[in-house]
Amino acid sequence: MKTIIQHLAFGLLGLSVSVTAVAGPEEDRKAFQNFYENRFPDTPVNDYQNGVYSILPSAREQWQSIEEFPPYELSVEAGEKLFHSKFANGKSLADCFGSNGAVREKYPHWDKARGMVVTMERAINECREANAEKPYGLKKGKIADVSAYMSFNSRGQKVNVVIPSDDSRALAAYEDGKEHFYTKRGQLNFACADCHMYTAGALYRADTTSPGLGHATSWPVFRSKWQEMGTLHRRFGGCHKNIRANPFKAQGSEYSNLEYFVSYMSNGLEFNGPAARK
Amino acid sequence: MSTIRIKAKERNGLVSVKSLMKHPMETGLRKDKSGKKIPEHWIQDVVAEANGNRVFSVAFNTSISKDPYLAFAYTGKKGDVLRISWKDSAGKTDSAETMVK
Amino acid sequence: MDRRSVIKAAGIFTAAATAFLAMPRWAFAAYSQKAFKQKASIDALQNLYGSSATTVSDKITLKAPDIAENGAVVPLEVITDLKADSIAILIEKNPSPLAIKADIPSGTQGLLKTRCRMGKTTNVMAVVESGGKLYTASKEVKVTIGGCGG
Amino acid sequence: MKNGLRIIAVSIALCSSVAFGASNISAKKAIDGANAAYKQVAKETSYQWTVAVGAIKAAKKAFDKGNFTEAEALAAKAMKLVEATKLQAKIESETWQMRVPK
Repeated sequence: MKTIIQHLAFGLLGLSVSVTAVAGPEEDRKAFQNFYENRFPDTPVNDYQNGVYSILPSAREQWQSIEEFPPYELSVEAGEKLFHSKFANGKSLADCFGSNGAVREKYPHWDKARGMVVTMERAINECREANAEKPYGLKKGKIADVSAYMSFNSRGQKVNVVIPSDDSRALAAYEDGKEHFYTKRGQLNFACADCHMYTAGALYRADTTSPGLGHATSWPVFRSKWQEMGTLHRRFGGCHKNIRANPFKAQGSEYSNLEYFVSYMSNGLEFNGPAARK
Repeated sequence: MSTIRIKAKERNGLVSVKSLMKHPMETGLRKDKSGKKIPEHWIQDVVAEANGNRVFSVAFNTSISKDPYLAFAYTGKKGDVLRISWKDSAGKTDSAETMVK
Repeated sequence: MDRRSVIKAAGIFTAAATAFLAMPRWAFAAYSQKAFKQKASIDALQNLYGSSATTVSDKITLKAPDIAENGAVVPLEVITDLKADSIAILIEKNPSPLAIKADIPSGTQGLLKTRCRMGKTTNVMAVVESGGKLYTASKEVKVTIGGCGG
Repeated sequence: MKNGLRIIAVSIALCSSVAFGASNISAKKAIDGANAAYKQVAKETSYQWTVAVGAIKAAKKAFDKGNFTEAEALAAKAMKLVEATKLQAKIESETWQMRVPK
């Protein structure tokens, strides 16, 4: 089993024969989590879901004070309404996702039939389209509201991304996301890993970067900067623009695979979205 | 639906009230995409009543954040009917009521 | 989480309430346009209270961050042991410093929490009116702009 | 003396801009070249820099205003950014794995 994965990984990465063994996703995840445990020994693992606040006490106080009455609650309410409102054909999102949409733990997942990663936001829109409704925009507004409602009802579920071993394309998607995380991009020449791993917690101008562990657990997010809700892929795009790289399309294969990888790295952590961030 | 959300909880004779009011709170300093100034538009007054008695009132400037948050505490009990109302610079008003838990 | 049920309960109540509510039974206070438009803290105080004579008091706690995460949403909290008649917050470097003034009837705690905007690093002053006198506590809040999040 | 040199340098620069100044043909060629190179790198590597897009757009704008020298200079700048993008993609494809924690 393991040798198959190793074999595939070799092929995918285009490596010639090497003496060092190539790690599979599970080894990757352990090494990833170990890295943060060593870097931030005072942060309990289940606190990384709180983003930068898991390592920045001064900001944490302000965040907790925002959480007393978080602005995303209005979005959860709006999402609840949308979730239960009837489509023209009399059905609703509840027909796809159950009475309260508490299905966060199922996403992102590998869809073998189509050979692609399916995120929760994609699934929401596909449910609409299957019922002859127009899909929502992908970065903010209604998609974020519905996602906020479903995530809220899913709080406490554990991240449990599976890379099925019977489909080599799933591992390829994971590896694609992994490569994305570790490659430098943009004129500023930063990889995700540069800011959110090797210098996580350091100041970039006036901002402290958050640890990459827990990155995908708390979405959608009400960002003070946006003064509204946004999806994870909206944030990915913002990050890329910051380093002067062209952002990829929300829900395209690049960001979906990146979400697949980042979520896998957070396996075992709790989903606690929606959240408030600076 | 009201623009006002209220959470009110009693503990040891003290009712803690938290409220969030959906409002743009335009400062008059912001510009829209075409570069035109967006006129100021903000909540000026907020009044809170418990069973019809005023327990808190407040006046805002434009420097209060968008979707204003307000928290206070008064001497009261479970079952109090708490009503919060606002009036903005355009003369609009809104109210909401909740039962203290 | 019972937050869920709280939201739901609040939703039901507010929806039912707005149907027949328009105005509070208690009239809104006469809004002090003049005090809120003043460009200097001292003038705002003069307009608001008819005096700008203040005394620093250790019976007032002003909770404000050392460094604001985002100048658009800075959480502020004033708590006082004084018998407060009103609590005001002034953000000195804002175009018009007076941000908020709360009237505190007897039976209500000397407590005020809100979220404010700050354009730049500034001194923040809490003013508590008690027995006809003004007491204050101050704190500097740094506002930084720029970076990946800002 | 120093001033004299400077004057000479400036006049040479001025002369050359007259003598070898960009025409609408050479400017257009430079812009099209940068644009094509940008698209090719994007297609082949998925690496795209916003600053390269910005320089191409600025070059087109200058071109439309008839500032061919400026347009050509901006297109050349864009080309350099595209070359750098290409180099980044090449280096990264060979080295990214060094960043994966073991």
